[in-house]
Formats: sequence, C-alpha cells, structure tokens
Amino acid sequence: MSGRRSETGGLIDRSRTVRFTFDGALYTGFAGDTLASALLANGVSLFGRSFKYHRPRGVLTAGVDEPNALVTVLKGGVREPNIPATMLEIHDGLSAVSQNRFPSLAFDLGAVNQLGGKLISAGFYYKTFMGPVIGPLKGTRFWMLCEHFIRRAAGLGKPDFAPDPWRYERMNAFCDVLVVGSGPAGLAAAKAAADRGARVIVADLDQRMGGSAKWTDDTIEGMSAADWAASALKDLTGRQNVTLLPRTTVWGYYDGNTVAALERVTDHKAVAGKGEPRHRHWVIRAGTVVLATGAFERPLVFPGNDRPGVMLAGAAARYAGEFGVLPSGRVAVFANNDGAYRAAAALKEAGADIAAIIDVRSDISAGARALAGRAGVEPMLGRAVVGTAGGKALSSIRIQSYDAATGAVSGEVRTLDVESLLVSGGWSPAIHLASQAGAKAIWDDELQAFLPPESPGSWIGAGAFTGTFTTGGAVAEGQAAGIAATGGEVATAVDDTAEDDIDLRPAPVFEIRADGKAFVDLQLDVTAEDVRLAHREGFVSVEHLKRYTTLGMGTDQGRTSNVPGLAIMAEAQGAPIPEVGTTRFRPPFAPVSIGALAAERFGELKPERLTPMHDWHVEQGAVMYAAGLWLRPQIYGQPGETVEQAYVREAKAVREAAGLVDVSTLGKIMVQGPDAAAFLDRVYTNVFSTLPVNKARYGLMLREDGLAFDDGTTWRLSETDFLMTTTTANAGKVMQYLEYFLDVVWPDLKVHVTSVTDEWAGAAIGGPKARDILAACVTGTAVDNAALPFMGIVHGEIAGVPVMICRLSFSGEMAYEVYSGAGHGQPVWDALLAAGKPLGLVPYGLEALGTLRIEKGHVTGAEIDGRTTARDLHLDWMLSKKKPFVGSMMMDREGLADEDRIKLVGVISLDNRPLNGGAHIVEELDRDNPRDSIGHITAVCYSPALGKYIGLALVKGGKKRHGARAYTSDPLRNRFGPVEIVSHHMFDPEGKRMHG
Amino acid sequence: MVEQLSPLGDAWKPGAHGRMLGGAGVTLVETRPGSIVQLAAWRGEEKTIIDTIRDVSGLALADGAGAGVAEASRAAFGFAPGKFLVVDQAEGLGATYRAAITTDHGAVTDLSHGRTAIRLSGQRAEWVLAKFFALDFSLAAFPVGLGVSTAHHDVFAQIQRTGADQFDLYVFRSFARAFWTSLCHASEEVGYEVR
Amino acid sequence: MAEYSAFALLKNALSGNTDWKPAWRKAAPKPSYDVIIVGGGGHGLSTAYYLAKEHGITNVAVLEKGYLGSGNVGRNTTIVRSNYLLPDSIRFYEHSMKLWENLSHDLNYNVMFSQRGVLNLAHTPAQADDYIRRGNAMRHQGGDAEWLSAAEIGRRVPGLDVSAKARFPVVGGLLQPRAGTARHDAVAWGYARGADRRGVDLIEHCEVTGFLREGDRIVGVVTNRGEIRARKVGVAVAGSTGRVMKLAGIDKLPIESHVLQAFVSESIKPFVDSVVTFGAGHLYMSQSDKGGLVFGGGLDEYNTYAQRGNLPLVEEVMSEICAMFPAIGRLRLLRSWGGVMDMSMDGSPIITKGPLPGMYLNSGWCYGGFKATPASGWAFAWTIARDEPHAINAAYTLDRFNRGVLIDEKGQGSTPKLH
Amino acid sequence: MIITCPYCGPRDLVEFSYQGDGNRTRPDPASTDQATWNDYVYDRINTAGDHREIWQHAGGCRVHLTVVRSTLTHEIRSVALTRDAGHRRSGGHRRAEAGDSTGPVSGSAEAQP
Repeated sequence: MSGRRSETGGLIDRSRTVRFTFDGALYTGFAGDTLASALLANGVSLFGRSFKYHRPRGVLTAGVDEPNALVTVLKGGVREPNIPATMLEIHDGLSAVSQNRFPSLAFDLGAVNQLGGKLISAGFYYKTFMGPVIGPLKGTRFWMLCEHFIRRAAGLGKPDFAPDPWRYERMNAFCDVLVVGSGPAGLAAAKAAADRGARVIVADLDQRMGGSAKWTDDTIEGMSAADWAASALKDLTGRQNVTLLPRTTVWGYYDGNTVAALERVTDHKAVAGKGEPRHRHWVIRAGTVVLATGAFERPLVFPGNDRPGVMLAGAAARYAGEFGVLPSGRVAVFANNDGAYRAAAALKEAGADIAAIIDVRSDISAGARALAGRAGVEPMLGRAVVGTAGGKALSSIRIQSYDAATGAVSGEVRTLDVESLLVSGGWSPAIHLASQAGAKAIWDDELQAFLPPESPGSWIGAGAFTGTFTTGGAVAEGQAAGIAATGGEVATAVDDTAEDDIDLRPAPVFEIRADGKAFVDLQLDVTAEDVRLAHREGFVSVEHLKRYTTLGMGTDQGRTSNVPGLAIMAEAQGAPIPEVGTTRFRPPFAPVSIGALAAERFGELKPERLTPMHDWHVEQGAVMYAAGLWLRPQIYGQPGETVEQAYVREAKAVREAAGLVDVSTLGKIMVQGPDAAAFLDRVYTNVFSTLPVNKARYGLMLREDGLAFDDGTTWRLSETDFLMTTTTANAGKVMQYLEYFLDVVWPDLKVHVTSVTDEWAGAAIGGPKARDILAACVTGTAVDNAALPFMGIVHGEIAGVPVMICRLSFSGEMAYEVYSGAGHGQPVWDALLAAGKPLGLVPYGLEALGTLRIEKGHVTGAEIDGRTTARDLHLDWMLSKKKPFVGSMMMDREGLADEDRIKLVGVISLDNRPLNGGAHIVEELDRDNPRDSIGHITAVCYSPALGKYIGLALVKGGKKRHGARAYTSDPLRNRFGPVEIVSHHMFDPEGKRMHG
Repeated sequence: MVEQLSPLGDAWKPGAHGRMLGGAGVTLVETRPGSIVQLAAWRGEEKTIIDTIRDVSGLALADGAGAGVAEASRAAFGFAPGKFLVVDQAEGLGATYRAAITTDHGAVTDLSHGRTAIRLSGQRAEWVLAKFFALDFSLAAFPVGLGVSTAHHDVFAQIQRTGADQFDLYVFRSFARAFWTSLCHASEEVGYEVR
Repeated sequence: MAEYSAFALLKNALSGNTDWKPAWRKAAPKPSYDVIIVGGGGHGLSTAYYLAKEHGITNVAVLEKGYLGSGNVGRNTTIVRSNYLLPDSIRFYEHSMKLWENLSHDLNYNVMFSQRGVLNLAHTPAQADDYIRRGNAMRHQGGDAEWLSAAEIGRRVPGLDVSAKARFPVVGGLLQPRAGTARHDAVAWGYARGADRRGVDLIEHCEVTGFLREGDRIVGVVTNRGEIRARKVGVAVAGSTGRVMKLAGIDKLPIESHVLQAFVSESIKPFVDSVVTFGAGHLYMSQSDKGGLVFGGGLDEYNTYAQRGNLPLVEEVMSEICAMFPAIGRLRLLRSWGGVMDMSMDGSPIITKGPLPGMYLNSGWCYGGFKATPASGWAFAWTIARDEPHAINAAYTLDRFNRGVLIDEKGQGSTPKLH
Repeated sequence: MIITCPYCGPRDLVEFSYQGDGNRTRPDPASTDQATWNDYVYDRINTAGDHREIWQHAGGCRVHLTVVRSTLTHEIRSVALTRDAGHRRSGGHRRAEAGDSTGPVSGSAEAQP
C-alpha cells in the first residue's frame, strides 16, 4: 500500500514537522510517525528487496511482525542494519537506507535470481556444489569457491566495523505484577492490580501505550477506546506504585519469573541527553506476569501476495487510526474472516476508497454484512484473489470463484484495478513469552489458532493473547487477571461476545492455490511450493520444515508465516495442523541489541584490580601486565632497554644487591579458630599443626582427584590465627575450596576463613643486601638471623607504619615479605626504596620475578596446570605419610603414578639462543615433519646468574633424562635448537643464599 | 597513626558531573572510616557477639538476618549467618574487639584497610544502585539499618542502608577505583556530585 | 534413490520439482536387527552409516524418540576443528577432520563444510605460550596450526579490537586453517540419507523405554513402538545418556548433563570470515552462509535436562562478544536456544564396549560433539562391529577415570561445569 | 532463576555458584577403599527430575546451600543451609563435643574469579 495523510485524526503531532531522509531523498513527517507511516504518507510504496529473489517489497504490517520493510539506519557515523521501518520512530535528521539491493532499490541486479526460481528451491544447496573428486577443487574446495559468492549475495543489511559509539545500561527491577502489553487488557489489568496496592510495571513495545485502543473504533466504559486508554494511562502515571515503560519490548521469560525487557531510551531522539543510554536492558523479577500481548494478524497465501501494496487489513486500520495515513487509490479487501470488514468500514469512514471485499467464504454473518454496507461495497463471497499485477507497486488483482471446502478455484478470472490490497487470514495470539516459560500451545479449531494453555499461576493471560478477540472481553479479562495476580478472587466469567454481531472464527483457509509464486515467508522468500517440496522429500515435522526451507527463521521470526506454513504442510500430509507440530518459541521475542545485553560491561568487560602501589608503578614507567584482573608491573624499563635487557638488569640486581617487588596480589586468607591448625592439616598435603607461632611454612594443596592444585606459605600468627597465602591466579578458587570443606564436609570444625588479600600491601625484598636494608628502616624489632631466622615472622614499624615481616624466599635469595595495611603500602614501599638506594636496591617486575624462580626451579601455574601431580613436580617431599589429606587417596592411581609421565626438568639452550615457552622437546630433530614430542617448555628466561638461556620443561621420564641432549621443536615459530636436559634446580641447589 | 591513602587516586574528581537537571540526583563520597572490623561467631554464640557489639560500639542489633544500626560515626550490621561488620570513624576498633571476643566465641578480623567505604546518597540513589545489583532497594524491602552481601560481577559488596536516601557500600580495596568509576558513569544520567 | 547433482537439480526444476523423493524412508521397526543404535542424532546416524559402509552391517535400526537430528547436531554452533592439546585428542579429531574433508562427496550430500579457519585469540604472553604449545602439539602429530601476530589478525579479521588499549589486548592467535564450519542439519540429513541408501532403518518417534536382558546381557530394547531385539545395542544419546542408561540399570556414570546456550544474530552481509574465539573469557563466533553471526560461550553451570538456559550466561556472552568486536553492540540478537551436553569428568568422550554385555556406549562429548560426528560414528561402528576399539578411540574408555589415565584438555579435574 | 537463600532471601542466579551433586558421600578421610573414593570423585547419578545439589551463595553471604531442584523444569523444591541439612559426609573427623548442634556459620568472601 502507498498512502496519503488524512486531514485529521491519528495520534501524531501535526504541529511538529520532522525532516528525514530515505535512500538520500528528503521527506517530512510528523512527530510521532514511524518511518513506515511517514513514507506511506509520502506515497512511497517500495521499501526493500527480498532475501533470495530480490523481489520488490512494500510494508505488510504496522509493527514488530514486519517481514519486508527493513532499513539500515545511519546515525552517529555508524550503520545499524535490519530495523523494521514500522518500529522506527522518525526524528529530525534521521537517515535511513534500503537494503539488499544493488545498485538501487528501484533497479536491483539481484532480481535476476527470480529467473532461476525453480532451480533454487528449498534445499537446493544440499544437492549440488559438491564439485570434482580430484584436482585442486576436490574435497570441499569447490563448495568453498561457490560459497564465497553465495555469502556476498546472502545477508540482509550491510554492517560496518566502526566501534559502536553508544552506551547501554542494565536495570534491575522488582514488582508484584508485570503487565506485558498496554492494550485494553493490559491497562485493565494494571489498574486492577494497582488499585489493590500492588507494585506494578507495565511494559509495551510501542512508543505510545494503549495497544489497539489507539486505533480501534470500539467503545470502552462508554468512552471511545482511545479516550479510555488515555484516561487509564493518566491515572496510572500518577501512581507511586506503578511504573510505565513505553518503547520497552519484553523479550525473554526466564526461570523464576525473571523477565528481560529492552527499553529504547533515545533511539527516537535526535540527540541523547548526557549520560542517557541508548537502550536500557531491564531485568524484572515479577511476582506474577500478566501476558496481555495481543495477537498478530496472518496474511493469506496466494500468487503475487508479496507485491508492494498488499498489506494486512489490521495494519491499514492502524495506520489510519494511529497515524492518520490512508491507503491511496482504490482499495480491495481480501479475507477469510469478519474482522477485516471492520477495518474496511473504519477505513471507508476515514475517507478511503474501498472498491471491493473479496471473501473466501460463501456466507457471512449479519454483522459482517452490515460492516460491508458501511464500507459501501457488496462483498464478493466465495471468491479469492488468485494473482496480482504491477511492477514496483500493485496495479490490479485477479479474482476467481473459490470453493472453501475443496480449495478449488474456478470460473472466469476477473481483474480489478486497485492500488492497495488489504488481506486478513485470521489471528495468531502472541503466545511467545508463555512458550518461553514452558507452556505448550493448544490448537483451537474454532479460532484456527494456537492458544496458550491454562495459566500456571506464575503468569496469567488476558485479551487477544488468550484468544479473546473482542475489546470488551479483553477489558474484562484484564481486570480479572489484575485481581488474580494480586491474590484476589475473580467471580465472573468473561463475556466474549462480539460488540457488533460479527463472527470471529475465520474460515480454515490459508492458501489459495493458483499459478504463480505464493509466498509464505516473505522475508526469506519461502513459497508454498517450497513447503510442499519439503513434504515430498520427507521433511515433514515442523522443525525439519523450518530448517529445510528456512521458514520463519528471519528477523520477523515468522510471525506472519509460521501458522500458514504449518497449515500448508498439514494439508500436504493430510493431517490436522497440530500433528505437524508447534514451534517452541525461544528468547528473544524480538531482536535485541547485543550491546544492551552487555550493558555497562560494553567497553569495560572486567574491572581492573589495582595494588596499593599501582600509581607508583605507572609513574615509574612500568609496563603493566594483565594477570587475571590484576595489573602488575612486567618490567621497569629504562629508556632504550629491551624487555630482556630490563629484566636481566633487574634480576641481576637482586642476585648482586637487592630487589623490591610488589606481591600485594598474592591471595591472602585468614584462617581463624581453635580448629584452624587441624583444618590446615586436612587441606594441605603437609603438616601445619606443628608449626610454631611466628613461623611460616610452605604448603601444597591437591584437588580431590589427587592432582596438584595450589601452593603458598602459611604463617602462624597465634595459636588460633593463620595467614594463608595463595598464588595470585588461584586466590578465589582456594577460598572457595576452603569454604566448601568447612561448610559442606566438616561443618563441625570451629574455623572461619576471610579473604584479606586486599587488607595487606605486600613488598618482597630479596638479595644479599636485603637484611641490611631492612635493618636500616625497620624499628621496633631486630631483623638479624637470631631474631628473624628463615621462615620466621616479626612485627615492627617502617615509616611509622606497623609492619609484619616474614623471612621467606621465592627468588632463592635472602628475602623478606613485608606486609603493611594496604592504605599504608606506599609509604612503606617508599621507605624501603629510600633505605635501599645506597645499597643498590631496584624495583623489579614479573619478568625478573619469573627469571629468579626459573633459576631456582620453583613452580607456578605454568607447571601446576591442572594436569600435573605433586610427584611430576618433585614435590613428593611435601606429601605427608602420617595423615590423610585432600587428594591423598586419589594421587597414586596407576595413570598418575606412571614413571613415564611428563615431569619437571630444567633445560639449557646449547646454541646460546633464547628458548620459547610452548616449544616442544624432541629427541631427534625433524624440521619438516616434526614428530615424537617428549614434552614441552613451560617457562623461559635469560639467566644472568648462569649466563645462559634456560627454561623449565615437562618431559617424559623427567629425571631419567638429566644430562641428555635434546632439541626444542617449535614449528609454529620456526625455532629449533639443541638443549641439555638438567635438574630443575639450576641455581644454588643447596639453598645457601636464602638461608645465609 | 599514619593516614591511609585512598585507593581512588585520580578517579576521585570532586564537583558536579553529568546531567544536572535541577541538582544532583546522587552524591558520592568516600567516607574513609578509621575502622572496619569483621566479627564472626561460632554457632550458638551469635548472641554473645551481638551483646559485645552493644557493649563496645553502643549499637543494639536485633537478632535477625542483616539486622543493623547506623549512627553518624559508627555502624554495624549482619551480612552472613553469624557474621557482622562493625564500622567506626575512629581507628583501633579491631584491637578493642580482639580483646573483647575470645576464641571461645568467635573470630575478629580487621579489614580497615581491605575494604573501601563509599556512600551513595540522594533522591536517585536507589535508581543508580539498581543498575548494579539484583536487589530490591525500595525502602519497604530494604529498610534503614539493613545490611546485605551482594556482588556486581567480580566486585563483591556489602551494603547498608544508612538513611532513607543513603547507602554505605563496602567493596574490596583493589576493586575500589574501578567500581567508583563505574558508579560515576552510571550516575551521569541523573547528575552527580562527588565530595 | 537418485544421486544429487547440479544436473538432477536442473532436470527436476524443469519438471516443477515434483519428482523429488524422500531423503530417507520412514521405516517401521522390524522385530529384530543385528545392531540397534539408540539415538538418531549426528553420532547415531553416522554410526549406522559407517556400520553399513565400512563393515557391511546393514541390518541396523536407528531409533529416535523425536525427529532425526533433533538433538545437539541441530543445536550447535557448527564449528569443526581438531586443535587439541593432548595426543589422544589430536589423533581422534584429526581422523574426524580427514573424514570431514571428503564428507560431501562421501555422502553425496553437500554438508557445506567450509575450511575458513578457526582462530583462537591469546591475550597475554603466557596464554600465547599455552596456545603455541597446543599448536606445536598438533604439528607434531601431523595436524595444521599457525601462529599469527596481532597485526596479522587485525588484517584477517577486520572489526576485531586488536588495539593495545583493549582491556585484554590481543597478543597473537592460534590459527587452524583446515578448521571451519559445516551446515549442522545437513550433516544429520546427509548421514541419514546415506545410511538409508545402504539399507539401514531410520525409525523416528520411537522412544526407548527399557532394555531387554538375558541375564546381564542386553538383547534388545523396549520402545513405545514395541520390543525390538538386537545382537548389539549401541547408545549414542548425548545429553540423555543418564536417562537412557538408567533404563539399563546403570545408575551412575562419570557424566553430568548441562545446558549450553547458543545464539544467532540477525542476518547481515559478510562481517567475519573465520571462526574466532576469545581467550579472555569463553566465546566463539562465526558467520553462517545466510549471514547470521553464530556464537556461544560457556555452560549455564548447573545440572539440567531442560533445553533452556538463563539470563546471566546470555549477558556474559554478549559482554564478551562486545569486547572482541566493538561494532557488534548495535547488531541484534535474533534467537537463542539450548542444548543438553553430556559433560564428562575430564572433558573427553567415551566410546567403548559395555558397560554391560551386548551394549556399547558413545557419550561424554561435552561441547565437542559436532566436530566429532564423523569420527565418533566411524570409531563407534568399528567398536561395535569388531568388539574392540580402534586406535583412535582406545583411550576413550569408561575405566580411565578410576585408573587415573585422564584426558583433561583444560586441566580442570572432576568438575564437569569447567570443561 | 531465583534461589531463596535462608539468610539473604530470594536472590538472582547470578549471585550463586554451582558446587555440584549433593547426593555424594565423601568417604571417611582415613578410608583406603579406592572404589569408594573413585565413586565419590567421578560417579554421578545425574538425575532427570528432582536433583539434590550444592550451591554456594558466592556473591552474597558465601554460605553453601543444599537445593532440591528439578533438572527438567528448573523449579526449586527446597533450599537449606548445607551445614544444617544433614548433608552426607563422613563421620571420620566429627567432633564428638559438637554433637548435632546447628546454627548459622559461614565463610567470607574472595571476589576474584
């Protein structure tokens, strides 16, 4: 249909003219128009091209069910494809373009596909493109060549790669009653629930609330429906306990009455307010959901039913009533039900030229006859439209006699010149949300529609959703739903007799079979013949039908095509419709912007975790490294240094003087209570109950399945208080592990665990000068060997700040971990640096930390990778034989005890070239056909202490290979070279330096 | 005592920001209490801890989930079975409680450095918080004094309502800057003032 | 039944497409078979196909409680790859890859296998080393793998955020060029047609409600369409493994059923060519020939047999995809759905004789089932036909858990939700 | 999905962490019966129907909950604090003096994933 603006009427604001462009041409509309209504009012009929055959298409609907009129919006310098023109509100400066056409909408080269129509019927892809079995295009290569072109032809709108400039937000909401839909049923339900004091949210996907009350000519409670809706909305707006959400599509119904909705906050504005999100993703937890989602009108399937100018009758009535847009030229109506007669009468009274009503039925109700009279035509009964003509717009239709019992068309073909054809094939309740909630639809033979089942209590239906298609019935049902949703008793049954004596049961006619392409799914160009072909080839169940033909898989999700498609399949099978099956609807009800679901995490997926000394690291020019969520210094590079030069300098300084590293990220857990020591004995492989107060011990944990889990030191601060440290990466997992055992397995233990990772700043100072530096700045305690032996703990002050110092070493040097309150971390760090400056203290980062530990053969997550055992890592000495511990019974199973497993070794580069993590180890090098890997390298560095490139590796047989020569084999980086396999203790194996 | 450094760094930008339509919708303040202490009772000793909180901090907590009291310079609330958070503008509360609660009754954990306290107040405070947490912040569901434990993705938070339009949030210090930045971002829509 | 070809298409088009025959017969159950396969999904159908093709066993019935291919073969994100770490996995999935490469010819059915490459993004040097270890492992077993720099990735996948300012910057990526996607339904239909052409009975709407036993031995099944006897009964029911095996008296297995959600966007013109996975979370995405972006993430992380997921996982997946592709925020999610995964305790499958005499079990696919379809059926057919595993599935035993001979690709241990 | 924590009240799924099958019995820590350990670590009944399982209110009070939930519909039948729910566990490490005392106690929080 194209159209023209009526003189008066509609809910648009005729005082505000809006200027916008479509395909570059400037148009005007009124505030409150959609792109569809505004373009129709401008006489535009051609909106887009279809998916497969590139046929010209107009507007079929006035809402979210639109299959044809999809456009790309250009806004903010980016493209947003596939927006239904029927849902797009115009604003000044809006720029939209049509899709899937080249070079232009009016002249589209892709239309050549129409010539191959029968060749590219349903399923044709599966039967061809296999190509030759030999030669360069064998295997799947020929298909891939074809696919390259097919992909470019397929697809609807064209996207771009520019980052999305918008912001999106999420909102959590709670209510007693969520009403979905604000038509007569929804508003009545909201009022009833709100009257009873409930917290109510009403959501509607349209810009204006009121649903069909906005355009129907019915009366409610003595008022015009539109006036009734306006007054109900005014009333609800003023209530504290009611939230109205227009432009909000409820799209997901999840478990526990958790409902997801998308609010289009600023799409309709030329400029968004500061901080206003484009879309708001609402997550609503509702006590009860009232589903008043209405129904979708179905088109009829007949040859040429896709021509621009063919529109749903209800949509035409809506354009007239809500937007003041009338179909232009002569108008024909083609229907199988009485509802279309109301549209015809209303349009006629609004000024449209109704030329004919064609009805497949041979007899109609008195009410329909009266309506036809109001429309000024004598209905043509027992007739059907069997074809249409026109290029890019409808010019005429062909009509023949039709026998509704047999489906046969016969007799003389009569041609009628019309510009608009309004069709109605009955109504399908919008049961999508109930279906998402698990409801199984029930076929109703009277209404020829799938209806929702009885309310399960969590949701209650009202109005057209339940198949109650009269306005009066909807209001009554809405009121009842509102009362029931708030726990009230509903006494009266709903009166669902039609206001004007019309018969709401459509004839069971879905398709007029005649010559020519008759479309079922207009968006994806699925024809009635395609459905029959699927039947012929055995794809008869509803899911096979959909998947084989793509019926209903488009952006409109088959709202106008699912039931006609099922009906045609049912007819082909000779089975009733419900035997073909019903579709289970899944979220979302309508397409949802992906950014809205990311919401506040769009642009910042995860928060950064910062140590107390973070700003200092950055000021010093440290390169920061993302370690999980933490940011940690990788190196403190000096001008002109490479990464290797920097870490070698730092590591060397540690071995020769002293270094300072931020270890605040280590997981720290307070384990407190009279049973704390006993608890640690159970979760650690080694014994902690014997640990004296003010001493620390290195501990190892296994998983329940006996593989290595995590390691760290635990400090005994008092008889009942332990401070456990974990690796940075496993802090959260270890915490959960401890909590699980305490809460689930041993709830009788008196132990509390608390994360104190963030309570303490940690600075580890190590190196030959470390003790001197400490002595120079610590007060309140001695730090000599007697006062602070290896694994000892003392308390003192640095820079006036209380500190706790434990002498332990990851670097292999004499080293101390200095803990202070996190808010005091920086002054302590500063004081240590100041005290160390004369002695050569340098800060060092993760690379140097790694270098020092590799030299010492200490393991981290690269080795404790979830597949290694304590024995694989030579941590057998930590496995107590005196007590059971978590994993103790599982760690020695045959596969885990196998001597041939990959085990920890050291490797030394023999060609003085760097090693690489992830390289494999082989006994015999074959660069061209790498094979027979015996292990891989887990960590590498240049060792300043050894003057060599070294690494740690996991190699089959482990120790048995010490002293053997092997090769690194790294075909991915094309790096190969000789190595010697050695003990993982590569530097100071006796540990003299740290004990010194 | 040496003053604690704020974890917010230059993310703390005092002044008015965002869409100010007739005043700030919310106000954001880092309250920097001197003491944040966790008290955890052994089972059956919850009353003892509640009594101790009354004796030490002068705050009388009801015996119920999340029950709490907030005064100008101190507050306390339950946040998990047998567990309480006690907050005071004064420093040194941890030591006081350690002296008052023996290992027969429970455990005392000082979190004065480990948690950052953020106060969000104003007419739109509920609206802004609802963007982050799947909690019903309406006064009826979340009365003054009540405390809860909740989380926004990776950020764990304890929240106490300390006034009709005022909430105190306790988040892990290492996340404080990122969370503060998110709070500011989310507050732009209603206009916000940082103090 | 006629061969499919371009010529056949043309011929049929000229006759109005009225001569096409059903892709497979609607068979009714016979009283007995040599082999019954319970489960008419991808694995069950391919097992039947290879029993007939490779072992000449054609007196076979495939029993499906719904329509053919109604399970995970039609619910996955269509990714085919063999980029595994551990030798047992590489051996098996490489075998599968080789079958994929000639599958359309083999089946005379275009399964649209498209070797557009699978690219795993790495976001830290440590993760890069980990991925390179995996790529090298593949190369040492004859597979294909390449390492791409961030700059190369930027050129290959425009739209991907490879900038240094990304929250989790891309430092490189592991590419398997031979990996890609296939049309999932076509795989089920192609195997169904292929098996049917070789005489296998495909019996839809036939639900197994019990097993026939003689002593310990399984000798057939009870169905809603009557009792059917068989010398051998293979079970390949993925997420329903627990339910079906309970009917045979096997109350416990090293398997949990979990739901995995999948997503597709509206159809758009070409946006991404390769399959891309995100390393700072759990996300994989490709674009279908029809133009929809097809993507998924992790599990919902609770036991379920319901093919429905929940909202937190949806939000997580969308957040991650936006972190990868900053342009994607304004594109729109069209559909989501769920499939029930048979999550095993080490994340690797089970293809074995037993656990009862006369019975064979194919399970534990986690979410690697689709790419495994050819090799799974191939190896299961071998195991059923010869009563012993082939080398490619020799490691996929049931007793490996108790023996500690685990195939734990992710190193997560006996926590199925993490595999 | 909404789980009603006995302490915190109804909370969204997003706050909870699934901790698996709640039907399993952890063997006595001193047990050396490999078969029972294997069963505990690897075997699952994987119920299709009402399933007893453990959840941690990880984004809340950190307590573990024993939840009975249908794996067919996700409807939740019951929720109890695990430590009060008589969860199956070994008697090996039980403290005699603790007897059957019940009452709310729990862990605390570590927010890192």
